[in-house]
Amino acid sequence: MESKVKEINIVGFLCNWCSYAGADMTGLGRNIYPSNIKVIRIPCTGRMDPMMIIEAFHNGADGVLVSGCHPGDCHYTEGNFYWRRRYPHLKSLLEHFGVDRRRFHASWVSASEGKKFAEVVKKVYAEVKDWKDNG
Amino acid sequence: MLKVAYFPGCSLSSTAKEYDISTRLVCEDLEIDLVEIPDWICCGATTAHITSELTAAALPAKSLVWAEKQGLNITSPCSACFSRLKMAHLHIEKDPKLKKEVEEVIGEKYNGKTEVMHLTRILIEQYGIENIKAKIKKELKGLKIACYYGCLMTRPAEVCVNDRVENPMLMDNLVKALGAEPVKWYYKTECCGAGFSLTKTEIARKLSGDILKEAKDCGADLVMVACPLCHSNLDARQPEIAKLIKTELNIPVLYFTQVLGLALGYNSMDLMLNKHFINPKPLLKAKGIL
Amino acid sequence: MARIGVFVCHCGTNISGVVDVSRVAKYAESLPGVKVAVDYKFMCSDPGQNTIIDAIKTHNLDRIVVSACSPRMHELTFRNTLERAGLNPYMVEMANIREHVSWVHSDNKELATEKAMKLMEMSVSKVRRSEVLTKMFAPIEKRALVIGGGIAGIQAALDIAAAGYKVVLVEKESSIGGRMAQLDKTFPTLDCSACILTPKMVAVSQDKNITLLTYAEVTEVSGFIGQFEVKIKKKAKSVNSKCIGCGVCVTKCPNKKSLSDFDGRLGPRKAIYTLFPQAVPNVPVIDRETCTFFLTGKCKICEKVCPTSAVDYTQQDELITEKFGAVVVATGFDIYDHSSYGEYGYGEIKDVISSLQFERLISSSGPTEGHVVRPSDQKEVKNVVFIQCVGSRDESKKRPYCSRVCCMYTAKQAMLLKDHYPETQSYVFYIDIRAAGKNYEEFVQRAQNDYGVVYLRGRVSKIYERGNKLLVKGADTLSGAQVEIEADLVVLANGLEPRKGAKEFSQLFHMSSDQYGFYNELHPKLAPVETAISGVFVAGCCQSPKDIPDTVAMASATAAKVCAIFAKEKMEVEPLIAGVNQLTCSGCETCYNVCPYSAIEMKDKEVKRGEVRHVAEVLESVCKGCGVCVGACYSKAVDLKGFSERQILSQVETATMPITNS
Amino acid sequence: MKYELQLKNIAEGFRKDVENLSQQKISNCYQCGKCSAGCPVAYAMDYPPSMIMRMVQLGMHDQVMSSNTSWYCVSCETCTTRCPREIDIAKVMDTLKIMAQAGSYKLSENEIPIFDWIFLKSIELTGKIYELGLIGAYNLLSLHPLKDIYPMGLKMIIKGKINFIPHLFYNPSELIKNIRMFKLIRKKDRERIYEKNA
Ligand SMILES: Cc1cc2nc3c(=O)[nH]c(=O)nc-3n(C[C@H](O)[C@H](O)[C@H](O)COP(=O)(O)OP(=O)(O)OC[C@H]3O[C@@H](n4cnc5c(N)ncnc54)[C@H](O)[C@@H]3O)c2cc1C
Ligand SMILES: Cc1cc2nc3c(=O)[nH]c(=O)nc-3n(C[C@H](O)[C@H](O)[C@H](O)COP(=O)(O)OP(=O)(O)OC[C@H]3O[C@@H](n4cnc5c(N)ncnc54)[C@H](O)[C@@H]3O)c2cc1C
Ligand code: SF4
Ligand code: SF4
Ligand code: SF4
Ligand code: SF4
Ligand code: SF4
Ligand code: SF4
Ligand code: SF4
Ligand code: SF4
Repeated sequence: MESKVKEINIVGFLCNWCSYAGADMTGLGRNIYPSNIKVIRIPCTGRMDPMMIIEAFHNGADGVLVSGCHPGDCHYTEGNFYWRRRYPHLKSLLEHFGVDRRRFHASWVSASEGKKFAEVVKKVYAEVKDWKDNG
Repeated sequence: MLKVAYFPGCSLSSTAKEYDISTRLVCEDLEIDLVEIPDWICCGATTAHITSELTAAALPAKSLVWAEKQGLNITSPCSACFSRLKMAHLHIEKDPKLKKEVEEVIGEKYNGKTEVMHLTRILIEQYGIENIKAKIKKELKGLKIACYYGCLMTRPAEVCVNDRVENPMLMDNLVKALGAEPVKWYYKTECCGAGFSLTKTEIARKLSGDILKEAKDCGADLVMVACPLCHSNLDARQPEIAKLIKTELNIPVLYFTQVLGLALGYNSMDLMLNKHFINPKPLLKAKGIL
Repeated sequence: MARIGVFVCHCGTNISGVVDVSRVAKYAESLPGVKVAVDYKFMCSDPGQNTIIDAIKTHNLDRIVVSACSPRMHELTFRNTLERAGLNPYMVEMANIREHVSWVHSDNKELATEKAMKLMEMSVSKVRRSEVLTKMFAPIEKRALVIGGGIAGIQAALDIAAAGYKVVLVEKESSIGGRMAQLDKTFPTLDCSACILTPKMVAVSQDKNITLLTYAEVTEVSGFIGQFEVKIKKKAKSVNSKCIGCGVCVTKCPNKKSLSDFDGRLGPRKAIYTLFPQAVPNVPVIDRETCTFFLTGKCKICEKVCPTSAVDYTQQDELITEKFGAVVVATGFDIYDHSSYGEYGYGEIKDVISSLQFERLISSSGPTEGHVVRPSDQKEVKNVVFIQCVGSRDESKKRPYCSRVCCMYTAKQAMLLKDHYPETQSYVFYIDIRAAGKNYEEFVQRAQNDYGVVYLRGRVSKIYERGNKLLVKGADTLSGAQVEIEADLVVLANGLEPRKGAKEFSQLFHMSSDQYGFYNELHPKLAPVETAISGVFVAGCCQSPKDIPDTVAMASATAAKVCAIFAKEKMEVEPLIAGVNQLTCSGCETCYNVCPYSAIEMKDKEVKRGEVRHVAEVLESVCKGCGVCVGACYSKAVDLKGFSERQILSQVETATMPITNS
Repeated sequence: MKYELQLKNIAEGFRKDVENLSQQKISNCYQCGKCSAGCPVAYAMDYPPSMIMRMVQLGMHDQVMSSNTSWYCVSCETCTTRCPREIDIAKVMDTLKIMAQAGSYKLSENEIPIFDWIFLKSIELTGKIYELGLIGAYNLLSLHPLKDIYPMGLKMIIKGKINFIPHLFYNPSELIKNIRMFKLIRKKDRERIYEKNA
């Protein structure tokens, strides 16, 4: 089991202003979560180029999480609206290409929601694991 | 020629026969073709909608469907029937589930193509004030009329098409066109207690009393109505009300079709003015109209 | 080939207590391009930073990775370190192995260490693709434009001028003063509005740094922070600068057909007029739409009586273009037009008046010289009903918001009425009392306790005109009673809404506004006077309903922001911005349309010799580096410095690779 | 104080039931009292309309259902037309009456339901309203045998305003159709209330 747990590889794209800061907050609060996630800092979820996600799966990532400010709270006023609009399309596109829906996630985590970030990672991990274990 | 499906309603075939007669008379005169809906059933009046939403929608729906099949709009002179037909139409349009149920119980489809219009709108708006003016035989000079709209033909705002819900002017404009003077008053749309005439009579008396008093205070010679329920409260109950509030009222209450009929030159018998509890003839004679 | 140094921090035991830092450093050494890797107790301390500087010198490093805490904590620190070592400050990346590793994976040291190694490796691959970025500077035109001459605009202009900068104040009416000039007295102190406003208006006219353009409007705006180019239309006043403000022309003008908007249309206004007696500038204007001469060619009385021959019928509108470094928008508010309330008479009952009309009635400079009389018959009043929340907190009128000042001004008006006419009785219908300000609750209490104003908790259902009285039918929900009041006058507490045309105005600047037309601030809490457009600030009621103290505070805040821009010689701009590769740009305008800051311009440009194409170009001083354009561009022609495609993809690639030797 | 607020009421589903059946968002009511201010019958009601809205919000079904308010509502729609929160209060009153008659909650007024029952029976059997039968039956059942017969009713008869013979369907097959329709409606209504209560 241990080796399998270790194998699970999740790439997280976190926006600098909310979710990355939220993840910092998780640390500050010492909330434990699975270490399988590797975080890449981006300025805003509006920066997300679908290529980056496709590339991640292509390179063998088991799961991808994109997390940003709550809609309406974007540091750049509306960047995350673009992401919110793109996400469902991208999700169904990926599904179409055979990427299981349990592998691709989006969430809204603010800079103060440290606990929530830990919960989100746990949930994503559980879903990816479910996919990996049960297909 | 204007042709429209006619829903007289229960009251017009009994307590308000004069409204029915004067309506048919006036429409004939103006060459408006009223096609009575065969075997129409009661709209459910003040009762169905407080008993079951489905009944309230299904009863009028039968008539709506008939009119739709004929490709006609539908009208009723009775404000209560108008309101029920209109509300049923609106509710069915808004609520797909209700629509399905209604179609099931009446066994027919309803596409919502019919427009429900109160008779005042058919005559005053569709037929047109100017066209009416052209037909006037006798100007109603010197008559001060309080136009009473009541609740059901104006409220809620959705049913009050092309008029102001808080200060409707449709009938006032008609009165002006007929040469009479519409009095400026603010009880036009106050409730007369309509549905409570039989069950909570004391409420109907109070509300109708307030309206009659206000009309009198504002200098009206007569009150003009477009609803049999309003009429029975303001006219038939007027003697009791006068006794109750210890005020001399004696203010005739006429249907708008009767007032229009007078201007078109019809006499008291034609318009069945004798049916009213408060006899309008002395007033009309004094003003030289009869 | 890159020469990279990796520095792994212990953070006391914060990191080293969980992560095997020496293993991380050892792994780093094995990575291509890494010339040196060390671990150290406190990287951010002075000796820690010196370690980096020394390593750069001895190993001739050109880029650095610090494996430590969050970049949000110390990225700037280490950028400065690089600068001190003579390197480009943007050649450092941080791997966050504290907040994202040691503090959250203390349950499994082995896995934590492996993750730390991975994060460090990702940073190494990113920094390998970092480019030298230069700090950017933009020039600043040190002149401010203030639009709107209400108390907000006046205050902003005075504060900026006091700092020694030039200001142009543009007001569309013939005088500054705004709504405050229409008020009689002001809560919560009840000082006379004119008494506190007039000195400020005069100060504006006398300030050498302020150019006052009244009867003028902004018609076009281009450019960006530091370099706005603005077209201003000065409407023809028909009175020139020779005017000494004697007022003879106004007295003698026979044409008083129009109603004075300033007086709430309760009194007449001449064709030549000053807005109010204390107007600044005190120069009348001719309303060409009503002036007899302009309509019929006859009259010219004002010209004849003017002692200085200041009347000039031939004046033309004038369009000027000026440059500004920053803009303050202070266009204020209108009150809600209550003619949509049928139950209150569709605005047609004469003795149902608006709150501003009441201010004019009770003002000694108003149309009745301060006598509160019924507009219908000029009779004095006894019973007065005030109705709050008219056009506010009303979803059915699409005005669900609270207008914030009307509870207060209603209490004020009821008190003033009692002061003037002790025999009057006021009734206030309210839903809630919102008096959240210094001395505000006390003020409303005073109205109730000392002035005997009767407060009834409920909305009025209908106003009936009965004889010469108004029958007001309301409720008091606290007692459950219906209330009927025979009133002589009803005063509505009209809500506040943006000026008519606010939406169109906002488009001049590409400012965003909310669904009601109030201008949006950049951040509701932490950037309340900034807008999404750098260099454009908002003050006063154009942003949301507020009272005078808040308006003035906000105006001064905008002034501080403007001065902060002007205080610099040049503007330093973060170079982490977008850039377009115009050779691959297809000119689709997607980026232009999505950029939240209007930082992209479409240009016809010679991209290759002899090939002119429609391409995008990033305005470097405007771009905030959000990257929305990058995500949107189908041609992959835009990229974001510091978060480039190559950098992020290399991180992705590294993240998904297994650790090579551990 | 007339009653004490039971905390368990707030948690129960009364508000939800009323909201579902009436399709009105009662939690939106902010107690401005405009409905009560304009209601022509409020003076006779146990609680004015706004207070009923509040009591529904708090789930006080016993007080709401045993009050006369909804039964005194004449459906004049004044409240609905003016409510600043766009609640159709008249429809809520209808709903309360429907719920009361469906028996899901305790019933208070007896007069109006009797009237309604006769009224609808009349429509079912004749397609129209048979006034004399209606007045007579109503007076008998509601135990006011002579109410309204004298003087107004008598005069009505003299004036020929009240029919002695009930209206009849011209076409007998319509009568059968009509009775069938009413049966179906009753079945559906039972389903509706059951569904909403479930
Ligand atoms: C009845 C009433 C009573 C009040 N009483 C009080 C009180 O007692 N105490 C208190 O603290 N507050 C009171 N207030 C609130 C107070 O009026 C406002 O807080 C204050 O006036 C807001 O000032 P402002 O400069 O933002 O807007 P405004 O006063 O509206 O000024 C805006 C100015 O911009 C000009 N303008 C608009 N558009 C343009 C354009 N496109 N180009 C050029 N110029 C333009 C306008 O002509 C105007 O001069 C009251 C409000 C009302 C309605
Ligand atoms: C429970 C609660 C919840 C709130 N929630 C919100 C909310 O959701 N949204 C919102 O907008 N607002 C909220 N507020 C209000 C918000 O907290 C205040 O508006 C804001 O914190 C005020 O900031 P301040 O800088 O004025 O004062 P403070 O935060 O009190 O800062 C004053 C500082 O000065 C220091 N200090 C004091 N005296 C001296 C001295 N003599 N010498 C040196 N230093 C000194 C203090 O140590 C302190 O650090 C909330 C307030 C409370 C109480
Ligand atoms: S650089 Fe960061 S991790 Fe290292 S000692 Fe300083 S605060 Fe701690
Ligand atoms: S225009 Fe002439 S008359 Fe008028 S105020 Fe100026 S100086 Fe006086
Ligand atoms: S010319 Fe115009 S402004 Fe001058 S006095 Fe005549 S009407 Fe008045
Ligand atoms: S400030 Fe008072 S009167 Fe104005 S909208 Fe808010 S609650 Fe209503
Ligand atoms: S989106 Fe890309 S291709 Fe289109 S204009 Fe912008 S940079 Fe050019
Ligand atoms: S990075 Fe953001 S601000 Fe800059 S040009 Fe692109 S979209 Fe506009
Ligand atoms: S009018 Fe509407 S919001 Fe006001 S108390 Fe009545 S139901 Fe509630
Ligand atoms: S509909 Fe009913 S509750 Fe509403 S105002 Fe009329 S009588 Fe009152």
